Amino acid sequence: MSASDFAWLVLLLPLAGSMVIALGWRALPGRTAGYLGTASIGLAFACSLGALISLLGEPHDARQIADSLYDYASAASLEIPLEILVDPLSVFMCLVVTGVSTLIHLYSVAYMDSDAGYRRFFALLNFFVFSMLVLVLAGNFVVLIVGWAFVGFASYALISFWYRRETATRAGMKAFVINVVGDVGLVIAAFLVFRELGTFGFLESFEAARETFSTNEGTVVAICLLMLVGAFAKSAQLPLHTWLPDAMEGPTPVSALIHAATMVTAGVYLIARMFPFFELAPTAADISAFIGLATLVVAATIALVVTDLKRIIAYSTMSQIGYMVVGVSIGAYGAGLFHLMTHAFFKALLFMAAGSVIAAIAGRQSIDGMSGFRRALPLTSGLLIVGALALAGFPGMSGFFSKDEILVFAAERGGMYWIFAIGGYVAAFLTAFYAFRIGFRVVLGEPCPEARELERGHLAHADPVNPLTGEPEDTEVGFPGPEHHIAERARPMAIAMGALGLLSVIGGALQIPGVSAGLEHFFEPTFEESAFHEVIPSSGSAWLGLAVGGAVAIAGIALAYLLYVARPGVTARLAERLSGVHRFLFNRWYFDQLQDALVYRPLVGAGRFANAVFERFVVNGIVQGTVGVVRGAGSAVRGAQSGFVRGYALLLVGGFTALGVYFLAAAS
Amino acid sequence: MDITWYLVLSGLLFAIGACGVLLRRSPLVILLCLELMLNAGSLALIAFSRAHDNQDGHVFAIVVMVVAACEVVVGLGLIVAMFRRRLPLDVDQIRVLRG
Amino acid sequence: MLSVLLWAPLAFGILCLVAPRGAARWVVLAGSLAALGIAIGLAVDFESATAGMQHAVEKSWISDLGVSYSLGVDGISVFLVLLTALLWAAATAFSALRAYPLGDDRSRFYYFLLALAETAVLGAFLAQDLLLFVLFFDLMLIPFFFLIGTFGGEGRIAATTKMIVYTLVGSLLMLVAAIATAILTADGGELTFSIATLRESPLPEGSQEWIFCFFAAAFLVKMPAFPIHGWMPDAYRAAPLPVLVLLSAVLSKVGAYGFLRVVFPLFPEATVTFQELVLVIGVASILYGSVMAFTQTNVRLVAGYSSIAQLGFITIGIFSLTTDGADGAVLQMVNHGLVVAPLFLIIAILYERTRTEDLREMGGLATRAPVLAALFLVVTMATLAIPGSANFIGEFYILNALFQEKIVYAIVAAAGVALAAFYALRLYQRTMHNRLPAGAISREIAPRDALVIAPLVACIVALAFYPGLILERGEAAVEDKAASIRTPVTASGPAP
Amino acid sequence: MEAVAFFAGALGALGGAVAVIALRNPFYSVLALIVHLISLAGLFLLLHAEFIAAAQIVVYAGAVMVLYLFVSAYVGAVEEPIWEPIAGQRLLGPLLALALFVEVSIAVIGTGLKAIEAEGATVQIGFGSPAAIGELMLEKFLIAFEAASLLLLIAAVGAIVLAGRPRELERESGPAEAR
Amino acid sequence: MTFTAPEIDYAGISPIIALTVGLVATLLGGLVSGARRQRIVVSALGFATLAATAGLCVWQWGEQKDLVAGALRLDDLALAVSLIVIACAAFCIPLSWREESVDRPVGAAGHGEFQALLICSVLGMVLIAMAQNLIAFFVALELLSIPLYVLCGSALRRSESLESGLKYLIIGSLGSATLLYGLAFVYGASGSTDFTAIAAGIGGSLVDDPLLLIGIALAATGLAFKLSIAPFHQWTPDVYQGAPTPVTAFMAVATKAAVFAAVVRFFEVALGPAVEDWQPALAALAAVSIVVGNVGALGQDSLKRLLGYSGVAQAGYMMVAVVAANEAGVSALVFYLAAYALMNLPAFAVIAIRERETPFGDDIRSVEGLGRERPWLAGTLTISMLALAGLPGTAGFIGKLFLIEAAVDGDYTWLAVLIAIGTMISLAYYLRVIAAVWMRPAVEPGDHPGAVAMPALAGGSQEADEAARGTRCPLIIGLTLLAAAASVFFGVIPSPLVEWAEKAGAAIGSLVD
Repeated sequence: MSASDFAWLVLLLPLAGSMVIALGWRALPGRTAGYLGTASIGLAFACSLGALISLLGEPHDARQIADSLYDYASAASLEIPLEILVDPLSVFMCLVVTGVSTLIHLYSVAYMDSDAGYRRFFALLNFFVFSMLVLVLAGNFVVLIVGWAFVGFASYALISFWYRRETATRAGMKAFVINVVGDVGLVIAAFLVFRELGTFGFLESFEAARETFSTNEGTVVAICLLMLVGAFAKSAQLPLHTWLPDAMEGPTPVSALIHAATMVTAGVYLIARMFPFFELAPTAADISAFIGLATLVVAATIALVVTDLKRIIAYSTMSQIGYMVVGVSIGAYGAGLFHLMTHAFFKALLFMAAGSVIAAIAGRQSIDGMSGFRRALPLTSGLLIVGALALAGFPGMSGFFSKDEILVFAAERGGMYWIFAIGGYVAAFLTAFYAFRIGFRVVLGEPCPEARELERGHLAHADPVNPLTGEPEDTEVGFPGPEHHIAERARPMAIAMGALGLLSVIGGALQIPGVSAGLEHFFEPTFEESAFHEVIPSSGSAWLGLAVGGAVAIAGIALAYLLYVARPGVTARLAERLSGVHRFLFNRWYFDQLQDALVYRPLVGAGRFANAVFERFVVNGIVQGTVGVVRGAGSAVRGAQSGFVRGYALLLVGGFTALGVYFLAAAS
Repeated sequence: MDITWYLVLSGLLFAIGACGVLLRRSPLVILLCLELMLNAGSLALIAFSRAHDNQDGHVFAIVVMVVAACEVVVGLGLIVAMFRRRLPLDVDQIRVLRG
Repeated sequence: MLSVLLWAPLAFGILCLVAPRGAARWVVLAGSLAALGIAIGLAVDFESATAGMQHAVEKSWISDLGVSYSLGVDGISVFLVLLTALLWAAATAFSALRAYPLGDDRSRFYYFLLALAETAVLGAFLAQDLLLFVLFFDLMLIPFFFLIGTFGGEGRIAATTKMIVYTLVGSLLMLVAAIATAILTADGGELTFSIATLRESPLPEGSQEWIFCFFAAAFLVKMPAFPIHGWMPDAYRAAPLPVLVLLSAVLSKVGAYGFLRVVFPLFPEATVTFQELVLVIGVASILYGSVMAFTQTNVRLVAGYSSIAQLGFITIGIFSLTTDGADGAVLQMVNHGLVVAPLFLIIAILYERTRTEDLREMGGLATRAPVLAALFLVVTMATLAIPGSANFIGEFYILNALFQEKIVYAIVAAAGVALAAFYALRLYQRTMHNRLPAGAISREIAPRDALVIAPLVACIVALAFYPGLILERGEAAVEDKAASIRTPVTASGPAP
Repeated sequence: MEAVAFFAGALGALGGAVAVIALRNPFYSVLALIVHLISLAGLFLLLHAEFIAAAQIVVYAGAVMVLYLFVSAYVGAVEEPIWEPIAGQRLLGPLLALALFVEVSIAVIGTGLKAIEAEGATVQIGFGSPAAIGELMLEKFLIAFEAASLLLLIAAVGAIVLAGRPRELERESGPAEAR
Repeated sequence: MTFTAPEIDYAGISPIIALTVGLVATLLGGLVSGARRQRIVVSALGFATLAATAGLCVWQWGEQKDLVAGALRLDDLALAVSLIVIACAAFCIPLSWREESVDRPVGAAGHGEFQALLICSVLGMVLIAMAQNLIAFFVALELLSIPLYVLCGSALRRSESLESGLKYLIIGSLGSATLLYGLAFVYGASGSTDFTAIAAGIGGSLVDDPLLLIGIALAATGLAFKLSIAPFHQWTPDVYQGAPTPVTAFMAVATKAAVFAAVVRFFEVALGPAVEDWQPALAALAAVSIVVGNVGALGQDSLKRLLGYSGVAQAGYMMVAVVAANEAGVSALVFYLAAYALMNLPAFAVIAIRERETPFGDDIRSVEGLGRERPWLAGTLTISMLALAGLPGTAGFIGKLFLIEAAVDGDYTWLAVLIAIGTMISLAYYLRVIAAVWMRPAVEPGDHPGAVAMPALAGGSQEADEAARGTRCPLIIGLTLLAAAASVFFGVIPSPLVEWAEKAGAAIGSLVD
């Protein structure tokens, strides 16, 4: 079987899984749906491996295979086949996506158990994986956009999975609309590409682009910026990031899969995939790099003060993606994607652990109430720490290598790119700090009541409330229902978390400066055209960078230890000392308010205006005015119809006098 | 005596008749005024036939005379009927139908 | 063949007038199904290569006026005919299965009118003679006047009168314009209304322009396009939902169709002259419709204004004056029909559950009705033209074409896409999601309704997998029309 | 000589006409009309229309006017009120009549038709004589003639329909019906 | 002195003779005693007369000849119009039946007089359709008008009827006086009374002579009045409303038909050379009456009044055909006249029936809920309203088609547009009637306090109405349905009627161009 056949299988399996679960929803008892979904994704992972192997079997320069199934929508001057592109990049993405997804599915099998919408959940989750694979395997813009929108839809459906929650539905709406804005950007980019290059195919357009465009030509910059709109909307980069924290309304596995591991990194993938355009438009690339940096820092600062456990992790996701965006924008494709992978591992792990903790504490999510779970949840606690270490970039952990590789690359390019290196290290410090803000507060300290109960072997229950607003929940919503699960007791969850823990520890081994460069080498067929292909930091400077990174990480952790373990209470005093800063950060830099004021309100206002003024006065005015005129004429005529016969005679005589005048005028 | 004179005279009579129709309110008198107008017409006819030495006009005049008589008869019939129905003999007060 | 298709519904309709009251609705349903069968047949043995008419019928009707009874289908009309037949079958079935009109002893009248309307609309799509087209175009209003006025809701009489007068404003001027076209073209010679013949010798630009205006007025009002949609809100509020399905899904298309069928071939210069104007109207319709749609609280009006926006897309697609755009527009006509029909049927179902049509008083209906929710969700996604749906491909073609021609309009119009996402989702969430208000009950969709809606949704999904089906068949005919714009036959008519 | 006769006749005709519309009592108006008719007959004579003149006197001033007198006597001579219910009628009526007259005169005077400038064509003997008219009626205008006679018949029928059968109507018309 | 009788083509004037004989016969038939017997006898005679005349007209169809020393012209136009007129009369006789028997004093039903008058009017119409001599023209006009004056006033019990009669008489006489004066001037200018001779007389030299032009102006006024063309229309609504419904029906259709034929002959044959002069004037009149008629009909509650105004508008439409002054115009006119008969008569019939069934007289309330109560009547009323509105599927649509075609052909496109606009306005009131029929519940007299006070126009006195409540005269209903069906039939398959009209048009066309 050729790589492309495997690829088609990879696409088919999740779709089949989702369809089977969706259509057979009534027929599937208990956890069947869950295992079915997991199995289909697992098989997809296997097929991805198959694709990988057969791709490696190919000669080095034949590792970009475009294959189309049928003419999807070709007519007139448009050529739009249903086309996939199998190359190292897409296969790599497939592996990451399917791999992580499998584990998360496994986790969900137990975690979502007892939820009213169990089957719906897995149908959607499988559909998401399918869409994500369409996205990464797409061989032309149209297919890409289709996948792009499908993941958006899946994410919407899963965010508002508990659709009886006002907050959830609103969050879903927000996510979807912002994503559509991204889609539009991408669509217009596609139009522009077609206008200039006359094709929608990736490889063809890359070819044509190199011939057509000169560096930094206006058009190509425009194309890239439009693509960035799409990329940033998906990857929650400034200023289109506001939907991501709200997306935490979804069930924790969803947050883990979609809003940490896979979908949100689509933007990174896009930039990497479109590198020929971006390298032709350095301006656009730099802009995107700077935005990445900004997001990186801003998100990190917000993560320092937010108290909702899942939202802290969400902001950390944003900032980690910031790293990747910087990476792929400055040309460190290998590094960026490497970080994408490792991040997928440890961020998924963190979310899972968080889910376990939240389950243990009866659905509350604020970290204020959490402390001292080390004895109650040994496994969860341990893995939580592992994830935190990886996130912080503790030496030896996966995050350690991947993150620093990006920064070193930046330093290597020198010039203004130093900024990214420095900014990156600063953010790394913050990262380490908030990572352990979570870690220490949840694990160490005096056990909270729920923890104590759990130590006595009894899982805490509470009336279900909306963790955000605190208003009571009608249990129809489902999870958190009366039954909920923690890693310690549900084997599938434990397995999944264990596997991810392991990966977060050893994942870095793929690419250790001087030791191994598997990834770089593997990506070559895709990126060999790249101008930065040759830019490879010497292992010396690389190790230097790693040292710095390690030091920063340890410093951050140490500070966290100081503030949360050694001297608790300092933070509170800090908060009120710097209350202004604190409020600013706590309100997430007022981005939501800004969007609200700049976009939403004006539109609604316009609508109201149109409804109240325009519709009434102009649209109906046209009608009413005409009717009025006609009516007026009518009443005039009826008024003249006075009933006086002599009046009629008068009009008659007047009439023919007038006629006579006319005729005499005509005569002369 | 030029024919023009006769024609101007008939025009004047016609105008007077019309004026009467417009001003008078007793149906009886209105009928009289209509007679005036018709007579103006026959005067014109006769004058023209004189001018053209063509006697069609005369026949026409006779026909007009007949017509006038008929209108009078019918009109008077109506007036009598109205009188019997106790309707006011004033065209201005007969205006149930209007609007 | 075509004559059978055209007259079958009416024949059954007349039959139903004499049928026993109970049977009437089944008779008409049978008629519409028969028509559907024939229409499918047409679509199946359609040769996509040729631009010309297929299954053409040609008879002299009013010889003295040169009016002929000539029918035919080409790539533009074949799927619209199919759509018409399909949706009529759906609406009739929907009514028949729930014995609509409820508690009214005039059901015969209702179904007869449905049948008459179907014949009229099919006629408009099949007619290849200008006057015949105009005739059917006007004729189709009569049954709708009665349907809305007799079986409608609040303020139905005023609404229906308003609709008829408003829409006839255009149509009657169009009648004059049509006759003028023929006479000016004939120039004392043999009078004919055959579109094909008239096309040979187009009018001088001067007379083309005013005639174009009359036709455009008729079509734009029918769509309706901003700002001449004054009749729409009232009519939509008052109309019975099965009727509204047809009104919104099919009748609106006749206008857009007219541009392709009549205006392009006959008045090419004028079309070019007025392109910008119509584009502005189209884009305005998109934005205005969208913005209105997400402030409305009446479910029907949300759908109604969204239709205005959709028709705006179709308009700009046609008036990109390119094959791509027009082809996309043809696809989009079918899509919009397929989407809006189930939408209104679902609204009817929602109304049964909540006894209200006010979004603010709805919600939570998905709880006990997963199937209904799923169907509705698919429809919603298609409405907002999510990529992967045929609607997306339609808009993609349209916008792409316009982007190549008039980039500014394309970008402004693209904003409409984002807005669509907002109002469509809003409609879905406000009805299906959030908490169930007191008094409303969440019930699963009844089999009899599913029987009607599911097939329509199936069509949407199927088309999503292969929109090329329509695009490829439409291409030849559309290309032919667009060509007449690009290289118009040099005017040889008399000066006006 | 002829001029004198003309002006006399014209004066009579005009006077009669003015009197018809000026006198407030219908009865007198009728009498005025008779004067008018007779003087008109005189003018007809001047135009060589003996037969018409005779008919005018006999039929019109004779029969028809008598009918008038009877009716006006029957319904009683009601003086009509002075006030004018229709705004502007008093003003516009005469004005329009004047305009009418002006138009006609313009037409008559402005015409290029030579025939009416002069005395008129010299007419042969028997012009306008009963014989000549009778001949015309029986030959060229036979249809008109027959129709006219039919007209008289039907007018009589109409008069009967409207004014016939007094008693029943008298009995039937109650105050309720009279509005 | 020598007297040579004119040679007379008896075949040609046979329709006229038939009518004359019939007229006398019916008059005598009126002497039969006993309301019922009398009605049967008289009606039989009346129908016989009309049938015979129609037969003779059909027999003469296709002939083209001058009759009686050129006073009359027998051609297809005349015959076509005569047929329309006769059909109307035949339609109105049964409609009139109950009318007379109640409105006349008990024991002496006036069917004889009524139908004699009717037939006399028909005779006048036939004559005027043929007349091609000023004198015949004038006398024919009177022959058709004077009986109508009487008929309008004939419902002696109702002051409205008398009022309408008086108004019609006064304005009518004023109109005919004007016409006469105009004809006198035309005669004076051209020196002849024969149409053809007039045409010859004014040919070229006199075309813009003030004498002639004033003549035309006055004559046009007189005729426009008969056709109820605005601004000479004001008598129309009042008379239509006041007159007994059968009379109104007859007047509305037949008068228009006959006088339009006369107008065509007079203007296009006699005044053909002066076409440049009168075309714009008539166009203006047409425009005015289209507008006035349509706006006037808005918001009328009396159906007869509404139809009166609509008649004004329709006359405007037809005038457009005259303005076009071409063969197409004439045939369009004839077609439209036929269609007009088909769509107006059923409407009046339904009104008459409802007048007798409801206490609302001809008020729009009388037809509310008709759709449920009597679907077939409702259907006919609906069809005729749609036809009058000129919606497709009815003869009205085809008729408008021809009118517009003629207008555009005669370079009067703006009039065509005006027709379209007028039609839009007219929908407002036609549809109002339809809405009342189908979309409103029936009104119980109790619901409306005004109902009893409301005069039962043309329906005779209250108790008489009570007596006649629910009349189901099969003949009337049959004819009504027939007419409605015909107007649909000719809307779908117009060809027969079209060819018929084409012939009539050709008759004039041969003279005009």
